[in-house]
Amino acid sequence: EDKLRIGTEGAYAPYNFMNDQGKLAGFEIDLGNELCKRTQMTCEFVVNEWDSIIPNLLAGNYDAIMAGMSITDERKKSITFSEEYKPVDPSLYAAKKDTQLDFDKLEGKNIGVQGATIQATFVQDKWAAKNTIKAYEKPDQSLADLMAGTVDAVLADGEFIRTAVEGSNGELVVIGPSEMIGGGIGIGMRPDDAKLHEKLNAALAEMKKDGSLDELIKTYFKVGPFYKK
Amino acid sequence: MLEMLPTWLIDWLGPDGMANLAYLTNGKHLAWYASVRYTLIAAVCGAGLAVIFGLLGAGAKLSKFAPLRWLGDIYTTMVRGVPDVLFLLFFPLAFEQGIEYIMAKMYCSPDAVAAAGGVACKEAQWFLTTTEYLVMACFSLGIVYGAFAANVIYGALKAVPKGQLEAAQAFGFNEREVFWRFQVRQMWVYALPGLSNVWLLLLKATSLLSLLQITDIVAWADRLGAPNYLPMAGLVHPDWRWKYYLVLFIFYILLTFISERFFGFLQARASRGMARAN
Amino acid sequence: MDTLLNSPFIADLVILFKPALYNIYFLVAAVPLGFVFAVVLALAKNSQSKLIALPARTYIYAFRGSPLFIQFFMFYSISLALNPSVWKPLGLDWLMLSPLFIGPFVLMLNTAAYSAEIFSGALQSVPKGEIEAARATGMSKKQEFRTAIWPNMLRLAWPAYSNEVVFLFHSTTLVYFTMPVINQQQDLMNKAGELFEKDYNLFLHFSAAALYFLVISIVIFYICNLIYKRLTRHLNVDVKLKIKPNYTR
Amino acid sequence: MAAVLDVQNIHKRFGSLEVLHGISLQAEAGDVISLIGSSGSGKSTFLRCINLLEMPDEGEIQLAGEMIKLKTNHKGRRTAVDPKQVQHLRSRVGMVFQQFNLWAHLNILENVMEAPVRVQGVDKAEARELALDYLNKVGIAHKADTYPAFLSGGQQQRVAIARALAMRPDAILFDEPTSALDPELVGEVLNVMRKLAEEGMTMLVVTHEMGFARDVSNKVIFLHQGLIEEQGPPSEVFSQPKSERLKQFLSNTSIK
Amino acid sequence: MAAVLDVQNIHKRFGSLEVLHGISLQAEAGDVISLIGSSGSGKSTFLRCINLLEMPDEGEIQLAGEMIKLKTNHKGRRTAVDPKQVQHLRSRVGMVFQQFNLWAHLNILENVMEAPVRVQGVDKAEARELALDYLNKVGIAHKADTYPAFLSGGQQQRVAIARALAMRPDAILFDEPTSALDPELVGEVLNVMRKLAEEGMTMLVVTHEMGFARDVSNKVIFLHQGLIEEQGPPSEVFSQPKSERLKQFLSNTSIK
Ligand SMILES: Nc1ncnc2c1ncn2[C@@H]1O[C@H](COP(=O)(O)OP(=O)(O)OP(=O)(O)O)[C@@H](O)[C@H]1O
Ligand SMILES: Nc1ncnc2c1ncn2[C@@H]1O[C@H](COP(=O)(O)OP(=O)(O)OP(=O)(O)O)[C@@H](O)[C@H]1O
Ligand SMILES: [Mg+2]
Ligand SMILES: [Mg+2]
Repeated sequence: EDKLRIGTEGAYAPYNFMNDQGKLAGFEIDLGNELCKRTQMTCEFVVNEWDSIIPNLLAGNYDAIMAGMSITDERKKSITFSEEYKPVDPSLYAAKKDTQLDFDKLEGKNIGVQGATIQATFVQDKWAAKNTIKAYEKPDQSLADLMAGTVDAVLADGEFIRTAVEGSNGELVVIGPSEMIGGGIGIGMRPDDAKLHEKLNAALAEMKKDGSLDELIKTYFKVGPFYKK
Repeated sequence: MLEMLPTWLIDWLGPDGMANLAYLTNGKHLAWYASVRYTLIAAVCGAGLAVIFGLLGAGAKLSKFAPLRWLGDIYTTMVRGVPDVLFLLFFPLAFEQGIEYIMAKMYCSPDAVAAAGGVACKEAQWFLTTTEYLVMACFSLGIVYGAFAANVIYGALKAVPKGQLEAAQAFGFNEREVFWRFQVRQMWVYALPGLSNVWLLLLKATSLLSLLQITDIVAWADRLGAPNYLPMAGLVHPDWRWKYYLVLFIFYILLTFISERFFGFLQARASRGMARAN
Repeated sequence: MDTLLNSPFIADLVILFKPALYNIYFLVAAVPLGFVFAVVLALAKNSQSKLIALPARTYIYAFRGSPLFIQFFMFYSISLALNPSVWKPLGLDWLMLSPLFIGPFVLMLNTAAYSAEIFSGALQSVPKGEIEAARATGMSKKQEFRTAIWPNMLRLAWPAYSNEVVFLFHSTTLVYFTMPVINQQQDLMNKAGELFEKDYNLFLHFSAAALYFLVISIVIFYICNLIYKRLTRHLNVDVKLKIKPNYTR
Repeated sequence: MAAVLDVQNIHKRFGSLEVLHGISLQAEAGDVISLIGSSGSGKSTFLRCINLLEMPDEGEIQLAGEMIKLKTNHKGRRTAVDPKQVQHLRSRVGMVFQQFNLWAHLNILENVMEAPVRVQGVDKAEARELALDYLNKVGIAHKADTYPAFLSGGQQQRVAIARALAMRPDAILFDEPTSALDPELVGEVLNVMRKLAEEGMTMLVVTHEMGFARDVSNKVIFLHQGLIEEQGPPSEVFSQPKSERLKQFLSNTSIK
Repeated sequence: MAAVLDVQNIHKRFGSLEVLHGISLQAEAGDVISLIGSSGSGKSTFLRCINLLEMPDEGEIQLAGEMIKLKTNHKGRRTAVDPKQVQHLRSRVGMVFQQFNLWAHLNILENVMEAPVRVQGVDKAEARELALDYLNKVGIAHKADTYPAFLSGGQQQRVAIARALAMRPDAILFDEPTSALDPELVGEVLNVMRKLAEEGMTMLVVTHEMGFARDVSNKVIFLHQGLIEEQGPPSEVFSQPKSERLKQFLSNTSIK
């Protein structure tokens, strides 16, 4: 009966992406639909640019964000998060095969990242002093530039990187350390939306308990991590 | 769906051709082709509004009432010093904020506003879909290019020979009739070349729709061309964006070409009888 | 005074100062080469030989007939596609994919087309008598150009060209709508957008950016007007440039 | 007999330049009055004051016994008390311009129908018939569908006369109706005017065609520097000019 | 004595219109030849063919014994075998135009210096001195710093003559040098030309000034429809014209 509008990006496989039918698909789409079913709401996904995904939530163009968004203190200043629906997964670097990068003393390299993400903040702090940081509007663009060789490495969410490496036919490899950043991925909501907050948390807890969330994670992420061992 | 094609065509295309055809007609591509409507709607509605704003602006510039004249001058001058892109982004946002501000005044208690962190409370929030964004894009284009059009129309109104208007006056037409039935009617011939330029300008500005949250041809081209590494998400391919942008590049050149033809035709129509006989 | 300095508007102006330099850089980097290329294109367009005129015409039509926004996207993605096979082996990748290069480069290609149209119009209105007088004294084509064509063409084209430069400056806003932001390199629109996304104060940030554009536009125009005064000092009339929107991207 | 048109003491200034210094004129029904004078003497201005295309700074205008009410507004400008009355006056007085001023976007027939239909509210079909009648009268009905730009100057001027006639005016003002015409086209327009005069139309004609002034009009007025220097029947004015200025003016002008 | 300029059998067509049907002319050093004829007879075209501003379709041009080599290109157009030779010819033959055609952005002095410096490679200081000499000769040295737009037509034409002289040409061609001038300015230019003639400059003058043609030139050529209809010393041509056409032409022209 109630309507739930969910903002997403549609360019962050396997979390959310456009399939060949031109439809939104991915882990978060399935999860969102399941949550709606359990809370007796009708779901509607709204595609929005990453840049303005939080402003548009606050402006009321949708009620929730499910876009692979990590829970951070910085973001908590403007929005609230549900309980996480995907455990912390370390961020990974991808590079082209045969790339030699010494992550102990990285210097003069180009590092690509999507703008306004936790990875962007992290890379800025850790590498900006001696390296060049390129911030992209869309995660796809960072991969395109990586393949074309304009950046030496891209830092992004672990699963996003694994998917790309797997699909790249050996062109890309995972490289360097895993970076433990962020606090898992949660649903972003407006701070005043306490009722929705409660409902979604309850549904999430239920899904964690009955293992259906792990099922979904397995479908899209294979290697986990999972909530039940 | 492709099975419905005649067999000779299937044979002629061969398996590779059929695969390409299948790729080019998948849902994502069809959505891309369909998104051309946003571009065309924005261009046509924007142009219509631009002409209306242009007439209003030119009217204001011609007004006997000084403040109105200043308003007209400011309006027509604004696009000369500040980029059109800035206005194109500004107006929809301002419009949305304006409406929400008014609605917040009407529906929100001060507590609710405070709770929402200074922005409008839930009741006042305005849900924008592509339709609303498109309407606002039309208005933005209309306002910005209306300023250009106002300059053109102002010049054209002044280019109408005074004798034509005096003759109308001398026959007892009142001021309003003289303006609308003679000055405005004859203005078009002088305005068309300039308006044609404004139209081409506006047409090219429709490429900016994606900046206004509209999934237009540019946004789709970017998505289609972006590299994909997930078989679940469809054909796995590297970065193909330049091909899609090349298509857009040609698309706009064709639109320009057609527009020029069309305006040539209009000009010939409008100046029928008004051309010099020799 | 203190409150004025602390006002958010002034704070914005301070923040936006560096980004404004990027817009200015894009303009300054694009204009000189664009000017030279435009003159070449204009001469080619007016050439007797079809073989030379046709490519020039096509180029001008294509660049004037399509949006600059698309041109940016297209050239960036083409350059990207060429990187593995061309730029990288040549060791040019740091240059060919930098917005600081591609930005002015595409702007240059674009302004060349628009300016060429202006110059070619001016070329056609160069007083024929002056050209014949040069020819009649035995000047070669090159000398004829120098003595009779160039000065006249420049003077005739200048008012429209000045407008073109102002509108080119406005077009620099599109660079970072289409290309990645490297380190802290941001232009006015990009920075204003970022500021807006922090506090949604549209009027504050956008008008601060608009003020920069306005002031710089006026300065550009002032400089163009000084040049125009000089270009027309031999005329028996007093002239002044007028900002008027012309056929732009 | 009451005057169709009674104009008293018209003064007109453009800025500091006083162009008309007080001119009066009465025209009775059927009068054909020629206004002559050298260039800049104020002939056009006077004519334009009569149907208020220029607002006279002083003076009174009365048409068919109806006085046009003028007032001075707060800026010191002369304006009409009632714009409707001015429009009505104008619809009662036809005007033919030197530059024809046919409406370029309307064809010949539409040019003639426009004012009767829109201003006088004549029924369209009726206006059409009327228009064709008048076009016939000036000998140009066969061009009814043509746009003005495709006609010669003489043809255009004849249409302009038909346009004025179609309003069935009390009087028609002509401002040098033939001076924009090539010499070989002047005759056709003068002939039409001559015919009108014979039919009893009240006409005020500014002209440089002394032959026409002498043969057709029953009164000639010689303007000089914004004043009437001399007036009378053409026989007197042309054969026994009294003032030096008129003598000089006539000596510079060949009467064909 | 060899001719400075020897032009043989010049033909010129514009599209299908044949403007010159074969014109020949020899000028010896010191000759002053006037070309007269009605408008459209081809005078300007002939003059422009001599220094190849128009390419003749047939015919030969020889300057100081040097033959200009022309060929027909694959498109059937006449062009120079060696563009350098054409430029050299032009630098040896001065030209003065009806519309002066001074370079508007250069001041008077620069106008006169430009060609010697750029074409003949004369040293700048030397060219300057020379230019001032010639400006003096045409009586306009005091305006050396002025731009052409600030001079009267007569002054501009005198500068144009100085500009031609500064190349120290073998001959100067004049194309109606006074017809764009107000009548009161014609004299000053003709006087300069008269002086040049007296000093022995070889001149070819297209002119409508019959007085000048009669008094100053030693030969007059009458062109009619692209052909030389009559030629000879001015005394003969003007007092005993043989052809009907010349008689008619002269009767329409007042000799001052
Ligand atoms: N709108 C105007 N503003 C200022 N001065 C004007 C205006 N109209 C006319 N004049 C001046 O008024 C004087 C009379 O002009 P008017 O046109 O009435 O002369 P005219 O007798 O019709 O001459 P013509 O035979 O040349 O038509 C002239 O000196 C003219 O310059
Ligand atoms: N570039 C051209 N193209 C076509 N026709 C031309 C061209 N130049 C001249 N003509 C034609 O050639 C004929 C001769 O022209 P020319 O200018 O030589 O006459 P002219 O004797 O100098 O006359 P005028 O005394 O009027 O200057 C004219 O009929 C003219 O129309
Ligand atoms: Mg007049
Ligand atoms: Mg000539």
